[in-house]
Amino acid sequence: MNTKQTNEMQIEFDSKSENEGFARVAVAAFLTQLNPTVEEVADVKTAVSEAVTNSIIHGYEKKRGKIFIRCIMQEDEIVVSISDKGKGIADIKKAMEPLFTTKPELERSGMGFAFMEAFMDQVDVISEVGIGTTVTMKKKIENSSTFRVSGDELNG
Amino acid sequence: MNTKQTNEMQIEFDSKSENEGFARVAVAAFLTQLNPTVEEVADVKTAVSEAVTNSIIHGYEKKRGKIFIRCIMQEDEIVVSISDKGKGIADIKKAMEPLFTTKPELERSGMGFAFMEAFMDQVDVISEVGIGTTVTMKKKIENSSTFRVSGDELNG
Amino acid sequence: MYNNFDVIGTWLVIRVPKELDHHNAEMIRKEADRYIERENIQSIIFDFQDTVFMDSSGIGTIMGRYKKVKFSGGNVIAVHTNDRVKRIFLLSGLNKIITTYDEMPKQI
Amino acid sequence: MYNNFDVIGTWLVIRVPKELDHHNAEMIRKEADRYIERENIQSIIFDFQDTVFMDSSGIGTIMGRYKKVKFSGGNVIAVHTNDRVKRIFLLSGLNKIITTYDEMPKQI
Ligand SMILES: Nc1ncnc2c1ncn2[C@@H]1O[C@H](COP(=O)(O)OP(=O)(O)O)[C@@H](O)[C@H]1O
Ligand SMILES: Nc1ncnc2c1ncn2[C@@H]1O[C@H](COP(=O)(O)OP(=O)(O)O)[C@@H](O)[C@H]1O
Repeated sequence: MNTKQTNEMQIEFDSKSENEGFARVAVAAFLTQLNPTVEEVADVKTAVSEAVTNSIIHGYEKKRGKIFIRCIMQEDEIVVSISDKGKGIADIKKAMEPLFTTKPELERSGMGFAFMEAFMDQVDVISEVGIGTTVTMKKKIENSSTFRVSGDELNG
Repeated sequence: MNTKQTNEMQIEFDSKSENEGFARVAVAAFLTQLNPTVEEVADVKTAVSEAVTNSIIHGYEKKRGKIFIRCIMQEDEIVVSISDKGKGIADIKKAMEPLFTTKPELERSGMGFAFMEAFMDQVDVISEVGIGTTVTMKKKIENSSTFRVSGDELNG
Repeated sequence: MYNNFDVIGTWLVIRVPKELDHHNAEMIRKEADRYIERENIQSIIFDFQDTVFMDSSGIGTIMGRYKKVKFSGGNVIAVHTNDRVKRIFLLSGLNKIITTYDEMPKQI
Repeated sequence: MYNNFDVIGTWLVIRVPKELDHHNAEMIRKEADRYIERENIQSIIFDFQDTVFMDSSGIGTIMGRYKKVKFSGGNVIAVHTNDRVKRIFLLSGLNKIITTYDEMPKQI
């Protein structure tokens, strides 16, 4: 393991919808060190937003709880884990099917996991009913970008 | 205590100078919920940057360690605590004097604490030699801003 | 309170905020449905001029409004969609039922 | 590698990055001193055109370069300083030794 090249952060925050924007901007701000393209930043932000929203809506069902994000960068790869201690998922395979949702009344599209998979290289879900859910996503950043996204320039 | 109006987050990250930008953007992204002016966002970012830089340079003296940020918003006030488990400060009063620095060879200006005090309403320092330092800063956000800073629009 | 709504004849124009996530989607849903109930709204324009972020929550919101006005023969279109928004429309299949326009169509 | 440096006669123009914090200040310091040693630099212009963030680390960097060229009779100025940068200059007392210009002075 090349420890010189790793960098790590963790965030913990309340499961309020107001924090969805905070969560994805924080991860994006951390990611900028890998010199990502605007497109790669948008991909990671979208995936983070999906997982955090799921923890709020499905994990805690709008009750107050804590959401945990862990981010590790090693070489040119970012690994983001998003966890909750919420209700958990009984059938993960089914949950990950596009268009499947248990909350159609909240106008969920059932595309959350599909988006995570479309925008990240790898998505793994660990969940236990009554204990909680952890979604771990990985993405290689090409690092050949001419449009470097700088420190706080996180639009898009 | 009005629990409806509080919101809380915590961050933990490696004491690398690359993370200074991440730290201040993360706090700024959290702060946007209070509807701050562009100026207020810049004030908080500067104060956070000063405290985080101090933990890296003075607390850990560039060795690897963890920096902790805790942010609480209650009503119209943000409270930010920045902690390290670094070398600590022997004489806090002296350390807080403008222009005082123990690292002139690193071109420190000795203005870090002066800036924190200028940009925030209140700054409290708790420190113990060999144990670490916690800087707690408070600021009321006026919430009468016409130029609302939105989600990821964190320039300046 | 998010109030970027405009009624032009029987059209409701919804100016989508900078970020269309779950948090903002809920506000838009409530406000839009109030307009649809109170005014004589037949069709809806989602204007993405200012939008730089959208996730799958936005799809639910657009689909939900589509179902509402479709029922009474109305239509939903999206204008000023940037590449990112178009990609989300494509990925979700939303582009099959909602036409996107780079510019506001002349007839409105 | 941060390479927005320009030599105009005996002036070194340093294009300050978007964010002048401790991390970037260290890069600028190293690179600037390499120029000062190798080229015949008398005076320095810090160009803040692109800069939206600056903290006290930037003050140390500017002061440090000031001391270097002052010794040999040189000068340091700052151009394109926005309100935020001006406020930092004022708070730190830097404005007493470094003149700031909204535009690049004609003679350069
Ligand atoms: N963190 C979570 N906790 C509990 N259930 C979850 C979680 N994330 C996803 N799910 C379940 O998986 C389903 C599919 O999720 P997703 O593809 O994101 O679609 P949507 O959020 O639109 O329902 C959800 O409807 C929910 O039943
Ligand atoms: N987190 C910390 N750990 C240990 N010492 C610190 C810490 N923060 C500040 N100090 C001490 O306080 C002094 C003054 O800090 P400051 O006003 O920020 O100026 P500067 O960082 O430019 O030295 C520092 O030089 C250092 O000796």
